Amino acid sequence: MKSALLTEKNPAPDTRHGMILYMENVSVSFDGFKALNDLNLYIKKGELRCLIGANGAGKTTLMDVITGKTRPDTGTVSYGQQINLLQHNEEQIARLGIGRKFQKPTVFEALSVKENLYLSLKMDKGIWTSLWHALSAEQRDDIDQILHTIGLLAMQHCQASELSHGQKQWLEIGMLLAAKPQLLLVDEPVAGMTVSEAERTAELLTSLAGEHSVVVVEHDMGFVRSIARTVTVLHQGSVLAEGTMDAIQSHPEVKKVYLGEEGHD
Amino acid sequence: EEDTIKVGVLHSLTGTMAISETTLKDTVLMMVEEQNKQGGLLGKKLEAVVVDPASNWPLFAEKARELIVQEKVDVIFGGWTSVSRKSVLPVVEELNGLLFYPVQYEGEESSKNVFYTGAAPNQQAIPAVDYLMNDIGAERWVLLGTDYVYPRTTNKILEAYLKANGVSDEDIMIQYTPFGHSDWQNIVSDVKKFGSSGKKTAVVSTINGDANVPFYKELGNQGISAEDIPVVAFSVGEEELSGFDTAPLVGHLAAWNYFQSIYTDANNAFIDKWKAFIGDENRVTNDPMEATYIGFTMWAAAVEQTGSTDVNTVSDALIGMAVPNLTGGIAVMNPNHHLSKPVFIGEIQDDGQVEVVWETPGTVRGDAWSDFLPSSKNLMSDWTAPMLCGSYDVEAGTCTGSK
Amino acid sequence: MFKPVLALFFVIIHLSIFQPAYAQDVVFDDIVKALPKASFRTLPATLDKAATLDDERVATLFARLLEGDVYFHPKNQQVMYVTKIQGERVWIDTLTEQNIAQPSGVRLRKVRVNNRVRSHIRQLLAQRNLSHRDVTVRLQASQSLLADVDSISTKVISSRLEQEKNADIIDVLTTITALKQLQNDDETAQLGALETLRGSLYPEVRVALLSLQRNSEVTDTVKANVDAALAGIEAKRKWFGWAETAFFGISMGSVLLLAAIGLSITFGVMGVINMAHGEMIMLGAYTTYVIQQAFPNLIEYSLLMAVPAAFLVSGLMGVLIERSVIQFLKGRPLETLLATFGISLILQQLVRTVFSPLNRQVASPEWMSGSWQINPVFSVTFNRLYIIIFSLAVFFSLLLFLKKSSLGLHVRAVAQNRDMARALSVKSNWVDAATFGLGSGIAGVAGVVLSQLTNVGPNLGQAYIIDSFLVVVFGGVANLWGTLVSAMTLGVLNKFLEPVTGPVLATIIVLVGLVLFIQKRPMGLFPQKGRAE
Amino acid sequence: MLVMAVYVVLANQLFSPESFFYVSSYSVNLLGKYLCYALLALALDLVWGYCGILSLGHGAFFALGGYAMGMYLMRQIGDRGVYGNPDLPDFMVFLNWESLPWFWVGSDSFFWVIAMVILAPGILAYVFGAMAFRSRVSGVYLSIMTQAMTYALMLAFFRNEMGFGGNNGMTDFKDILGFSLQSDTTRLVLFIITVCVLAAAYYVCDRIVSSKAGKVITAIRDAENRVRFVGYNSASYKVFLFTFSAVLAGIAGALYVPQVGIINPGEFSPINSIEIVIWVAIGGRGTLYGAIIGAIVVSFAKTRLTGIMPEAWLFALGGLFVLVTLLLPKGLVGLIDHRFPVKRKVNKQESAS
Amino acid sequence: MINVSQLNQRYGGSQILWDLNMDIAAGSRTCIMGRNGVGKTTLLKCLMGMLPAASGSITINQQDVTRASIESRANIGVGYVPQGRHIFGQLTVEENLKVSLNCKRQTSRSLPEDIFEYFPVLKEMLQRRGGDLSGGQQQQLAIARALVLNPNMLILDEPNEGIQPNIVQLIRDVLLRLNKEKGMTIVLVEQKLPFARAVGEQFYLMERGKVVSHGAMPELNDDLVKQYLSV
Ligand SMILES: Nc1ncnc2c1ncn2[C@@H]1O[C@H](COP(=O)(O)OP(=O)(O)OP(=O)(O)O)[C@@H](O)[C@H]1O
Ligand SMILES: Nc1ncnc2c1ncn2[C@@H]1O[C@H](COP(=O)(O)OP(=O)(O)OP(=O)(O)O)[C@@H](O)[C@H]1O
Ligand SMILES: CC(C)C[C@H](N)C(=O)O
Ligand SMILES: [Mg+2]
Ligand SMILES: [Mg+2]
Repeated sequence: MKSALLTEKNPAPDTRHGMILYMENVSVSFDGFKALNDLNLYIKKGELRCLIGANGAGKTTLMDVITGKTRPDTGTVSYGQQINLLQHNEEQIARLGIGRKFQKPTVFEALSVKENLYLSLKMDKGIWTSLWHALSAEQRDDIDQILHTIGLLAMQHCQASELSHGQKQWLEIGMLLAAKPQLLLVDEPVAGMTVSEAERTAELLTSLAGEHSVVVVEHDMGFVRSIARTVTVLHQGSVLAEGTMDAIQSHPEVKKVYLGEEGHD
Repeated sequence: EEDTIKVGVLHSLTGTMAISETTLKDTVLMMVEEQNKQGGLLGKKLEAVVVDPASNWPLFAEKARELIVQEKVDVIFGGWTSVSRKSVLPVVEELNGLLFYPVQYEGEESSKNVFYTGAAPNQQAIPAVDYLMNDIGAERWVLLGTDYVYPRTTNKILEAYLKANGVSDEDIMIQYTPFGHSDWQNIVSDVKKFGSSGKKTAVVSTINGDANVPFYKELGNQGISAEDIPVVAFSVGEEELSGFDTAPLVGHLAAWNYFQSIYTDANNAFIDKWKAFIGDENRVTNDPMEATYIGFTMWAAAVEQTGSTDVNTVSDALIGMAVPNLTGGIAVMNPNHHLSKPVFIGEIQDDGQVEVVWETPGTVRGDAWSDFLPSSKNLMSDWTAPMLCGSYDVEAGTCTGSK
Repeated sequence: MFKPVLALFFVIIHLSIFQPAYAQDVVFDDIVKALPKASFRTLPATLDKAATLDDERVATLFARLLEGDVYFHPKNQQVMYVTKIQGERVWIDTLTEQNIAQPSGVRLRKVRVNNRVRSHIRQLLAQRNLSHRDVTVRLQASQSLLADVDSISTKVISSRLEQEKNADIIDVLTTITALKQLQNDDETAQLGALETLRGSLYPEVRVALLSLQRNSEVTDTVKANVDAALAGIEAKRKWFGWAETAFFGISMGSVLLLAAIGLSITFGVMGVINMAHGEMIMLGAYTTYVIQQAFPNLIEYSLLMAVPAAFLVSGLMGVLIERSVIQFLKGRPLETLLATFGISLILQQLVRTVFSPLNRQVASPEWMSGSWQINPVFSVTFNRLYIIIFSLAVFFSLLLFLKKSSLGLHVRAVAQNRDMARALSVKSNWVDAATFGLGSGIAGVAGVVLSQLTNVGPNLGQAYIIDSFLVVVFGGVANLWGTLVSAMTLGVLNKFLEPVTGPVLATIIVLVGLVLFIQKRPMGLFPQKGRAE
Repeated sequence: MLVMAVYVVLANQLFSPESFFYVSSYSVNLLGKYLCYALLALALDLVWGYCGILSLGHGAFFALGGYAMGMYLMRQIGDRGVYGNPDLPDFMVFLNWESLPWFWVGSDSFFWVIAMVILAPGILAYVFGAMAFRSRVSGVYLSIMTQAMTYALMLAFFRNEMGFGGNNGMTDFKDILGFSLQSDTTRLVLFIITVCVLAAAYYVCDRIVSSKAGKVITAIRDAENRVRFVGYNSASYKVFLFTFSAVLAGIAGALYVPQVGIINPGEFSPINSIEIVIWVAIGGRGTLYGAIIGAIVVSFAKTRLTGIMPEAWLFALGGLFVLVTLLLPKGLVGLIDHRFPVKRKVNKQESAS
Repeated sequence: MINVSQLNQRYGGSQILWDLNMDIAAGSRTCIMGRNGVGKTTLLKCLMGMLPAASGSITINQQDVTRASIESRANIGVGYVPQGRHIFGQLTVEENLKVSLNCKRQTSRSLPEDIFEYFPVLKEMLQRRGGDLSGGQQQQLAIARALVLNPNMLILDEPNEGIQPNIVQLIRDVLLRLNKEKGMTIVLVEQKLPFARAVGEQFYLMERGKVVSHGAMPELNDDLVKQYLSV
């Protein structure tokens, strides 16, 4: 109780070996169906990694495992070298600095755009602090900055339920920014965005990399190409291929199960 | 408005107790109408003020207050459950109101402002056990009750009484159930086993209200007839029976101070009046109705006699007041605010009526404080001068509690 | 139980009407003359005398006394039977057994009998009926003799035994003989009797053995044998005790199931927090009452008629409620709680106004009464048995209906996403009305059954609403199988706890257990699985 | 606004008895009772309206607070009970209890009672909430479990062995802190205390819901999972809110008992708890003053209707419930907002539970 | 086939669609485009009757359906694939598909075989709960579900959102086939130009709730794209 009500000290991940996330031999099955199958994945600190793979390959499930939503049947997941994520629940993992944008945009519908960001700010999340908390000037600036970035400045007092699908996508990205996580998991950020909006997102994500580590799941190959350095292809719950975009695009198996014609262009 | 005498009626018309209490409301209305036909009281018409406390105990207190303070009624007829009475009690004592309570109850109470016209335990439970013991020859006893004060107290008294009469512990089985208990399979089966020991077994039931129907149905279905194991009930009267399929009940017993089947002119007239008033040939009368009748008649007589509706005056006049029972004989209001009444034991018939099979030779004086409970055996109540005390400790010679 | 006896006496009445008077008439006359003056205490002796007469009219008299049909004229003391034959009231003179005119101008007085007299008469009848030609009457007679073996002589029994073919009766009679033998002081006789009685489940046997066990005069061998016999009996009794409790549990479970099953549709599937569910049950019960009032001669069939009628009444009421209120609350499930609570108040008061606040009397048909005596310590009451069967039947037909008809699929689709379902051409209005009607209708059917178990009054619904919600939620909302399992679990648990803790604590323990259990399974016994979104 | 109205009532109390403005002590008493209900409704609205926890067992906390106060009042009777036993309450005497059971120890101290009023419902709510919210029981499952809880408590308190007076509960209180409960002044003071407590509670609740924690709570109502992924321990927020609300309910119960003069297990009955929900829904869920208005309006309607139309008032009340749901989806405050569009945050997505 | 004239729509206080006009011929393939939040989904919902029109009129197949119910539009033969898919999460794939059977439009009791031909994955997943499917699988299910209704017009709201490239191609092919083989009218909301170009014959561009430009697909030049589709 104490830890929940009062401030919780969150340890930083140990990234001395350059890796921020280790997933080893992870398997997840649902009613006998293997969504993840003995998967191994390592994410470097500051890296921008694209994750592609057929629908149902297990990308979202993988994010579920990292963020504590789904417990794997076997395998280990560790954040930095020392933090075993499997021992933490969703909120603890979030506090450890892993942020996530969901495939289906989920925002707090009854709150205003601004309040959505306010709640997401990186700060002590204990109830005691929350009861007495008032925004500092610095935080105010932060929020304004983010509102500007996501193009919702004009709508900041609107209730989030009034946003269109694409606007919710943006808002969710904004919430991610507000949380200043070390590791960002972004599930299909540009779904439902126009080409140029996608471009802006690409810029945003690239600018985040370096300081943060980013894992992006996307089916829009144009988008992936524009941001990707390393691409990992998932297939039937395990890694099928990993490498640069070009290497992947000419990978015959990947072409067959995923890219289709796109591989040819 | 000023020249009516107001009679408050405080019976639940909705909620769980409406089943029982609505009838009493109608009884009071009938009595009021009757009285008005005869010219009212002291030259004024009576006016009934009906409110609905909705089977909600705090609401009883609120409504009692409303009746006395807002409506300025001169007397209240009301209550069924003891808890409703307990809720109203402080209010009538504070505001010096007058309450007639018409239902049998567990005793252990006597208030200056309340007149108890229902039976005390010694006017129902004890005679019933006497009958079972002496006439039926019961040797083993099952005391079944709903888990609350009335059954608990009654059973405590009975247990003490039975033991005093040489019944051993192992021959007494006590079981309590929640209100509205509807699944009696286990208990009835246990009773059956308890009763198959070769000794004559009887059940004394203080099961309350709605739980009775499923209980008797289960008895019938498990094949326990009144001849094997008779059940005597204190809360099952004609009105309750009118909602039963009486086939499985025939021969089981009820103990009351009144039965509709008792053939007297007064009772016949009362029954006719009631049926006409309510407009239903099939409606029945029951003990609490008689208690209401007696209470009302006594009050009217006291008002008439003293020429006043003042609570103190009327209360004083009520003590010693004698009114003919509907079943013959005379009911007398004792100084302890309880009545002297005859006690009848009857067997239930298949038409829902109860045939008297035994009755006390004379009237029994209602005892506010049971002689069989250690806490109250020294207590007595007397609201006449010089004692003027609801609980007088005879041994210590002091008046405890309410004065 | 004494139905066959009665039937036979009707035959006798008719036969005897034209029969010439017997020579002993004087004696029977005396007995009849004594009746008006008899008290509860003197009556048994008078009847004992009557029993010794070889007069057919005695049997009639006994039967009539049992029924409480014997009256006398207060003035001239004429004793007569007042009874109904084919719905008509008739007056029959006791001596001549001829119909007579209704005595005018007086209120007849009753020859009162009480329980004691009645059981005395039954005992007397049993002795007479031991050689009755109807097997059931004979069996019953012999069984009632068990309770009082002293009232009959060994000779009569053994002569009866020689002629008897029926195995059950033989069993009872040998038991009686053995019980009589036990009373002998002769060791061999006792041992022989014990041999016969070993394993017998008649409570009378157990009582006899127990008293023998306490008897200090018997020999050690006998004592050892008694102990062994008793141990065997106790073991059997225990076993049947468990069986009985299990039956009680299942039967309670099936009542819960029946009460909850309608709710598992309106609440579980449709998501309407239907506080008026109890009142739908109540309407069903009142429908039974109305049917019985409308067809007083068809009580035996009343339930069969009431089931469809109650389904219609409650179902239509459900449709009405859905159309007039609930349909406007789409997407506001919590508001349905408020509205349906209002409706439930209105319905309760409506019933109070229409039918009065008193309980209504609903009769049980003959076939629902009594019990199926499997052995002397284990019997199964018919009403419970039928209810178990019926509730399972309702459950499975509903399951089948929802599976086979498109309604089942449509309801679930509408419940999950109304607009999308409509975009797929589902008539959501119709589906809502039909489903709510179906759920309510089934509640009505439950009401028919409950009318056989409990009060039919304005509060009937209130008594079941909480249990119903508990059952549905415990099982896992929207899962019919869950409702079944949860109802049965709660029933059985309750019944096994009850003997140990008493009913009040049992209920409390079950409730607390439920609260704790939900911590382990936050979505009930059978949760809806899948990705939470 | 409400506080204003109450002040008027108080001032009027000081008017001459025959004056038009005079408010009888009967009405003051009644109003005091309504305000206790209002406080209870406020407590429920906090968890239901703002956090989506539909508690069908808030009556239990109310009753526990009431019982704690009842125990104290019972002890205050001292030897003025019918049996004149200075230590034991009457119901214990006549059930042959030898001495006070352990849980009655300290009940004669007013401060202990204040502590119990807070602790009894608080601890129950904390234990219940901590278990349920940590194992993520939510929605109807939670609602029905709260109902089971109050139902079980009702059965338990009905039992005479529990030592709380069984079905009859506790009545016939004489005085509180030495002041006679029968006197009008004591009543008035109790009323004033109720007003103050309600005002204070309103203020605190308002602070909570408009704080950042309030936003988190609203977010939990609409998307609890998402809240977790942002890093909030939603369970502890819920436990906090639930416990706080239970304590408020307990205080309401404690204020209620001396004003109505009886506490018995009927207060635990599930129907009572449902009624609280009704008040809040009628008034307007998710607005604090709505809950208060709802409680007062419904209770007032009940008082009047049971007097005016004793046989038909259920039709009226039931009809009111139906009509309000159909015509005023936001409850009575919807009506007010409609008439006087005050600047107020609209909560559109209220259907989530 | 679809005629929209002077359509206005508002959510509470804020107006979303302004005097919108649109004409879609039977058997044509139309693509509606525009930035986030311009009102594309709102327009489609109005067409389907899920949102009431404030004023203006909608005619489908010469029937005025402005005030008609959702299901009556389905019965006319409008299939709808909503944005966000709206799969019945607790129903199995098979049940999802079967919802529209036994209704006025589709009285058959069994599923048409061709949907499995278009989307073979579904066949393998018939018994899985709709909510458990991955995004792309759900999208295929949503299209197939609309097809079971046997519509003569298909309205799709961003069907490619979150779909793997080869399935996007599959969907493109399916749509073209449906149009060609069955003469099905296709109305598509799409953000991605290549796909829009491949499927659409004509386009509508929306901005702030109004149609700002429309014409045949080849007329959609870079200027228009820049003006109305980029940020
Ligand atoms: N709770 C669950 N129960 C059963 N099956 C599940 C569950 N969650 C996921 N699956 C299955 O696991 C597989 C992987 O799903 P996942 O959502 O991770 O795919 P994905 O790679 O994110 O696909 P997409 O690109 O379409 O979003 C899918 O086949 C899906 O049906
Ligand atoms: N429920 C609502 N209440 C109020 N405003 C809403 C609501 N839903 C959508 N809006 C507003 O209506 C406008 C149009 O929304 P719509 O969903 O039609 O956009 P869209 O063109 O489909 O965008 P996208 O490409 O992001 O899906 C948006 O600005 C949005 O803010
Ligand atoms: C036995 C009951 C019908 C009445 C009784 N006075 C009670 O305590 O509630
Ligand atoms: Mg995915
Ligand atoms: Mg859209």
